[in-house]
Amino acid sequence: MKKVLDIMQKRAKQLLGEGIVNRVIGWKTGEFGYDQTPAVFTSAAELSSLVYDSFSAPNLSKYLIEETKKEGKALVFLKPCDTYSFNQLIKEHRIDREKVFVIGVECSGKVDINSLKSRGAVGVIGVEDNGEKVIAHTLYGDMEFAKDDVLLEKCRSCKGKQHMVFDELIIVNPVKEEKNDRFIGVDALDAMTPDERFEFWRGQLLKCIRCNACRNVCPACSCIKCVFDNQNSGVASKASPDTFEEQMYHVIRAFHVAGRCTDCGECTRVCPQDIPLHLLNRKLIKDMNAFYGEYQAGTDTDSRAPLTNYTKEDVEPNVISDKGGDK
Amino acid sequence: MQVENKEFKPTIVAFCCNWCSYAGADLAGTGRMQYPANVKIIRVPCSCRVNPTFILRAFQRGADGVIMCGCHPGDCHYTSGNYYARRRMTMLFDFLDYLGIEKGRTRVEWVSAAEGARFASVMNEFVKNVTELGPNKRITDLRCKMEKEGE
Amino acid sequence: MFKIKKNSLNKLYAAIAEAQTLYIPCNVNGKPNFAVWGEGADVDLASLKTVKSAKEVFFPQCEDIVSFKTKGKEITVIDCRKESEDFVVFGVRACDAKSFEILDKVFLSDPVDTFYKTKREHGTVITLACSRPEESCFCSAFGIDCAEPSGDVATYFSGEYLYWSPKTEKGLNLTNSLKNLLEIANDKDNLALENEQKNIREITKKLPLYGLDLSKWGADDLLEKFNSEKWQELSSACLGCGACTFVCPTCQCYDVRDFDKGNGVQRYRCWDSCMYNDFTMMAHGTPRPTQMQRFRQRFMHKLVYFPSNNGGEFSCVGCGRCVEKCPINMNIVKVIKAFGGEGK
Amino acid sequence: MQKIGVFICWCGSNIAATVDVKRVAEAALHEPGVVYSADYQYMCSESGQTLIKNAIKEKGLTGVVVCSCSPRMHEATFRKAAESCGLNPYMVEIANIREHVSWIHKDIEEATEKAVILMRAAVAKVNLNQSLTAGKSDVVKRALVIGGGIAGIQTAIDIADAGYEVDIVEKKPTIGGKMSQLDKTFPTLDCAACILTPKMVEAASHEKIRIISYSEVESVSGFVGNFTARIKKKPRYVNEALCTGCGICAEKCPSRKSKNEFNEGMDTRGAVYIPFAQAVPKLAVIDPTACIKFKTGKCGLCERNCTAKAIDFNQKEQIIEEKYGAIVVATGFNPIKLDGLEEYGYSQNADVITSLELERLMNAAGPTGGVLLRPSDRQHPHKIVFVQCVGSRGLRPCDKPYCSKICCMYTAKHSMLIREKYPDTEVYVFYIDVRTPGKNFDEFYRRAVEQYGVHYVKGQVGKIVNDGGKLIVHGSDLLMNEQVIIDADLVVLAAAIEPDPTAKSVATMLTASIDTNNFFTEAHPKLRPVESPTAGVFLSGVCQGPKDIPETVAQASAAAVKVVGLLSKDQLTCNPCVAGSNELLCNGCSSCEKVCPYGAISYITKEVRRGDFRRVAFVNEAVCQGCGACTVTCPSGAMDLKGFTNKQIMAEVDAICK
Amino acid sequence: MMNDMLIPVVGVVTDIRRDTPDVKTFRVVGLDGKKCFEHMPGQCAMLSIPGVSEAMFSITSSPTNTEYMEFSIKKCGCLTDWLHSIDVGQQVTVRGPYGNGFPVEEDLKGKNLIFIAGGIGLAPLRSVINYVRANRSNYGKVTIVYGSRSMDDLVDFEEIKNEWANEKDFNVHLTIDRPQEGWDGHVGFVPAYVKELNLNAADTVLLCGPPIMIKFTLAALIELGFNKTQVFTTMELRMKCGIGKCGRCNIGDKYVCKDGPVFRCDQLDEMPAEY
Repeated sequence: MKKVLDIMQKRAKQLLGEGIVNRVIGWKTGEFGYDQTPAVFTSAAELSSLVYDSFSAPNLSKYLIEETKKEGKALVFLKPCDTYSFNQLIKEHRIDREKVFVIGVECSGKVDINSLKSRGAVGVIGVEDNGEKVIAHTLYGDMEFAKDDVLLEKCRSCKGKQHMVFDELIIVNPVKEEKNDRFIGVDALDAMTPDERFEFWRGQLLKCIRCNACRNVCPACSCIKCVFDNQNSGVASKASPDTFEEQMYHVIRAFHVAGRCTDCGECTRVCPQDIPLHLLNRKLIKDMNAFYGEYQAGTDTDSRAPLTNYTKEDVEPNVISDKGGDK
Repeated sequence: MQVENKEFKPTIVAFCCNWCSYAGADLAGTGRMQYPANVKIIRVPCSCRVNPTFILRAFQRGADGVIMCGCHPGDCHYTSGNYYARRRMTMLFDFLDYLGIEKGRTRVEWVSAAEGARFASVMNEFVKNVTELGPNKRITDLRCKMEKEGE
Repeated sequence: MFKIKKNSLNKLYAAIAEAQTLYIPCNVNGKPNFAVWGEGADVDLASLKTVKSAKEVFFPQCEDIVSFKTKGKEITVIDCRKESEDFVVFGVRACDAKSFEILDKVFLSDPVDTFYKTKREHGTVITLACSRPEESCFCSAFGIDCAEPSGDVATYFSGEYLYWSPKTEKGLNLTNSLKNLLEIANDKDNLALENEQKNIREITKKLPLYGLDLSKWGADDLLEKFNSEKWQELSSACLGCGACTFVCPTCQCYDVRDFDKGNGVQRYRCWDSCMYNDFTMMAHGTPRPTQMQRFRQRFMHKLVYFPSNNGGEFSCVGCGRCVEKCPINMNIVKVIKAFGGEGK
Repeated sequence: MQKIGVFICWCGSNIAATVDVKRVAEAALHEPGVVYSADYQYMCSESGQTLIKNAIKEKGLTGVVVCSCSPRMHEATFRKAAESCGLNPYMVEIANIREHVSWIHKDIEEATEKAVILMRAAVAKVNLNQSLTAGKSDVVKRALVIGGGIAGIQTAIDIADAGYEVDIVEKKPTIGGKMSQLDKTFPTLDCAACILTPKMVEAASHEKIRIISYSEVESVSGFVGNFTARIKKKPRYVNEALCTGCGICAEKCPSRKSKNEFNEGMDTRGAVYIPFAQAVPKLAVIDPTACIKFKTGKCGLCERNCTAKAIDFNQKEQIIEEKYGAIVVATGFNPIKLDGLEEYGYSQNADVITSLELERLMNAAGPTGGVLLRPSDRQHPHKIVFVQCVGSRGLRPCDKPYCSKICCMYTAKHSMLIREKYPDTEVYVFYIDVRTPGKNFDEFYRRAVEQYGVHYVKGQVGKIVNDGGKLIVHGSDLLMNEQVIIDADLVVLAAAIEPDPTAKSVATMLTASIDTNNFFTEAHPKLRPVESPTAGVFLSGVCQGPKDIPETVAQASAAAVKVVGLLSKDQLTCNPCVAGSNELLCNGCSSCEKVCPYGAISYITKEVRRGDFRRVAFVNEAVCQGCGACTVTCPSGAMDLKGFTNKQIMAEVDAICK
Repeated sequence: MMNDMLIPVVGVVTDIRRDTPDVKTFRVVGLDGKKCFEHMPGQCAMLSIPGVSEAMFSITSSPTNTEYMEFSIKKCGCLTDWLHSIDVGQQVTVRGPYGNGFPVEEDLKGKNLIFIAGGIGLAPLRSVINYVRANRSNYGKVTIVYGSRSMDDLVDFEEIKNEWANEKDFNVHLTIDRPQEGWDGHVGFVPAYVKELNLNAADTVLLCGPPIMIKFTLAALIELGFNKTQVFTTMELRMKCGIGKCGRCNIGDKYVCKDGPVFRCDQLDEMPAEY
């Protein structure tokens, strides 16, 4: 990882120096060794605080909406999963591709600090990742975890190690593709009875505090004004005076991003209440794949998404209401 | 409990496209074909005008069932509207089911302008099914519900 | 000073809950949050911080204010306020306890907010000293001693026991009603507890944010800070979400909204966030159109405006929730430091 | 806030008998925005409309709700009334309390309650209505007629006579359609060719008419007044400009095995042929599936013999793109295939023929030169059985549920002609009912029975068995209540007629609707019988439903009048209920463009706020038809549909659910 | 339970007057026919139609009017659109009074007063002007400079012409932006007019109007030798709760709804430029 960072810094300085780009978008170190902040670097000196390690989870694609409105070209570092979001934003004309220099960086999965904490690592003041193990240095002693156990949800269901779009790649140690079934969670819920599902979701959604972090971090939620903020939309709401508001918010949000969601997993990562929001979006992805053929948003910039498309032979909606199971 | 069920008259919102289903409903009227008064029809130009939000809104405000009717696939006045509607509603219904909402509360039927009798029978059946499901408790806004019951 | 065996705590909760509502941190669907205690509740006093702070007990995220009925041109105002019933909030950490004092300055100053007031009057606060402070904690910067929390009753874990120390009349009344469950602590207990507290204070000094310097902040240099160029860089990654605001124990901004129930209008207030782009939106536009301005507002309010109006007191208690919950790890600590408030 | 007037119609007793109209009127006054309500016996009547108009003027109404019959019935009426006194017509909404309430509910309490709710929903909507002004679009002064049968020809001639350009697109090499195959026409018995061919020639020679034969419409885009059609012209392999129609090629063609379509396959033609003597355009056409040159590369006899040098084996398919203001569908009909109707043994017995085949057998230009000879042995038949309603009025899947309308009359014609020409022939007609409603029709039929002694047997045929050249017809005589067995020489089946198979694809192309039998649907079955519900698309002839020739011609002329009425306008008023994008909200993400069936949405870069240039959606209001597909696909809610806005529909939902 | 400032009372609109094409003045009394509450000149009240919205408006009538309160409201948003469509007899909800008001009993007493208003900016000043008229002996000379886009946009034109202009020691100067038929008065923008009028730099100024007009008028006044401490202005901004708690209307550490809306112009300099 250290080597990758060295190359990243070197290359960024070079591109800045040559005037090919006038700023760099990357991750910046924080207070505790795991709290990185996306940042814009404009000079070689500033780049010394650029960081790339097991905690560089934030997807930088969405920042490019604003960045490409500015003068000059920006260098951005994108992990494989981030490139899907990038493509999708290009497709929706939200990013000016000409103004971005994309460097794809290798990724072997990012570590979830909350996972460390929930496994007892209280008072973390530093973390080491040797590829297999993650060692947390805490105020109350060191703790060691298998890396696979403490990966972010989005990394446990990684879409692949290939970058969908890039101008350059920085790959020191090619990461092995590992097969995983990202629909296991959805399947498990599908297998439940409606009553169980209802209990599950009510429990989860009741936690929602409507902080809008999921929406604001979501690269698909790039609306200039969200319907929930628009007093004229008829659905504007801010908090949850009733459980219905949560259902409404999350259902509508899932629908608005349906066919556009690349399953980047940022929503689940940022939720302060750990609501498994990816299970909502992934359900729609699973359904679209099943009903209308495999589709992965963000693999390209010109395909037609399932909900803006049709065939004459599509399944009827009543397959749902008529399908087995009670109610 | 049983007495309560007998009394229960569900609120049903029906979205009907102007060209086929609304005309089909008119034909049901012309033919004096009875169906329960619980069904209230909202006219939309095409089934593709029906935003999933409208359906959620109906449930929020206390609807117990929502049915959407449009032209038969292939017969859309606007060529393709009902094909899009079909995909949207399939996704919505499965999603609501995924959240544990009773799937019997939502339905799509294609009713042509000539199918007055079918319109009536579809409505009869839908109302019957929703009545059996009982009041909508899972996807409704308690504030509206309390207001209704308070009367 | 009283004490009760840890394994008898359920009896204590039950006894409190018998007479009044008991709010206590529980594990609810995987996350610690204050919840109403009931038989079988998964009480979680081990987690240091609930996701939402204890403020929601006094200042709920949503609260009905008044309702209206309209008929033709007529309007009827229905005051749906009720005197709060007595309740207890247990397990409040020192930082959250301090936040109540800050909220009091807002809501109990003239004109009094009656919704808040009635809950404050009827609520008994039982605090809990921290045993294992975490890296995000910086309450000491605000003079808070996490080993010695305020409240109507302060409690402390040590060894097999929870120690119980009533601090106010309200606290004494509650203690009296629980007499049969509480033992009186002896000198040995007191010594053990003092040692425990000493330990905790030692740990506090090792915290990475210990010694966070706030001397550069306060009512002075308002315009200089306001006009600083640093805000732009600090806010550049801010998503404009309200995670920090909604987990914050001292944020108290609210919105007033009307909900049309069909046959009447319910006016309610709900938490709002100055980080939201529609926060100050009016018919004519907004005076804070950029995220930088909104970001600046939040921190200027906590660290400058509030002290300016409240005798130098900051509107932050160093609980560190925002430090943990910010999706992009930008937080008040980084802001404080950026303006010269270096740590140790 | 609006000032709304609510008007409740009794519709005589249609509504008032089941809905307590007074109570609805009373309840209306409690709704927000309602300042006036009234009930009246017939709101649609002159005095009812006056009531509304006066209220608009006197109460200063800004919105009107009429609780009455379906908006499909009188919405236009009430909107016009409102407009006449200065209120924007789109401030009027209808609550349908007849078709959706009084006619389907019996309980007064229940019906009244529902009527109140529907009124409330309409009021809620009107509260959010906004005045809408229709845009204008230019009219292309040219019409397209799809189908060149008598219907298409008549429509085209009438339109052209009014001074507008018309294109007839005919899929066959010649125009003329089914009528050109007929021998004589009922009830006057004049020869079909004699009355049709002058029309065909008139069409061909009309300076305003262009006949695009041997072609099919491939796609249609656009909208009323401004359609664009792509017409695929199949290769004839004969240069139209050079061919003189002399017919030498057809004579010389060595391939002789192709079935002659014009004679219903009862004789053969060459691979290069002219469909029939009076074909228009009179041009040869090469059938590449039969042509030896195409199959083997050798031959070319025709090419060598053509003095005009018109043969062109390299001709390619051609696409003609043309703009039209109006389109007339005249795709006509076909007799149904009889393979499924096994009891008649049509496919097994050469001497079981259809009526259309009989027409050819009796026609002087037919395979037998006009002498009635049965196909199997070319002998004169002495006993002929006609069977009616073959495939019509049936309930089986292979049957059509409707009456084909023309069979009773042409069978009377056939039997009469046969008896006239061959008095030694016995003619039996099996029928279910004889339907003769038409001028001189019943007289005609009675002549067949009384004057010509045709045996009409009320009953059906159960089975036809070939017994050594004789066709044993097993039937029943319902009047005598007995089984009838007739040993016939020839059996003629009055096959049901069905719309041409192209009807379905044409309907899809035009977004016009068809019914379950594939007949085109009228905009209104009684009041707008020659218009399709799709603006600018008109119906002519049997494509709309079974018709005889006079009816077809009448409808053809009626359709022409509608077209002329349309083309006489320089501009059309567009539907104002179109989509519109709120630039302040639009992300320019292109979702809406993808689902628009009309290509009405494009993107422009615009300075939305000062210094803020953005890509935003732009709706061409003349092209938008107002379906609303875009509104749902728009995540930011920027796209909305005028007249059916998100807020309006949600207000209706709220009103219904509260 | 004690009253809560968030809970409004019902008022009835008893009169609606159209002042300009987009300004109407509404007269509001309580259900008992009396004023809903007492106020000071320059204070505001929250008006609301439940289900539509609630917003802050300055009270344009003078506290000395014992019968009713008046609000001059410009049509500019959801609630104001609604208010402009109502008829007499419509009930609204009212709560207040909010804000500090003009210091009529302190700083303004005994002074010569100059009122400078642009457009709808006259609304809050009208309350003070009529208060001064009612307590005429407490104040010195009064100069009123009022400008609008056009003749039709002059709010309370009849009252100005018929009452204020005839008041003793009242000087009324009206101006409109562009020449107009039927207007024989001054034409030009307010800041320029202020300079032309050569106002006495010893007097106290009450200034209200659109931000751009305030900015230039203030500059003009300073040019004439006025000190910012002599100029009071009012800003009705983004108020929601009206009681300094909801956190919306602060400019720096000042809350418009509590510390304002009336500020002395020198105070504004100490506040961040975020309004």
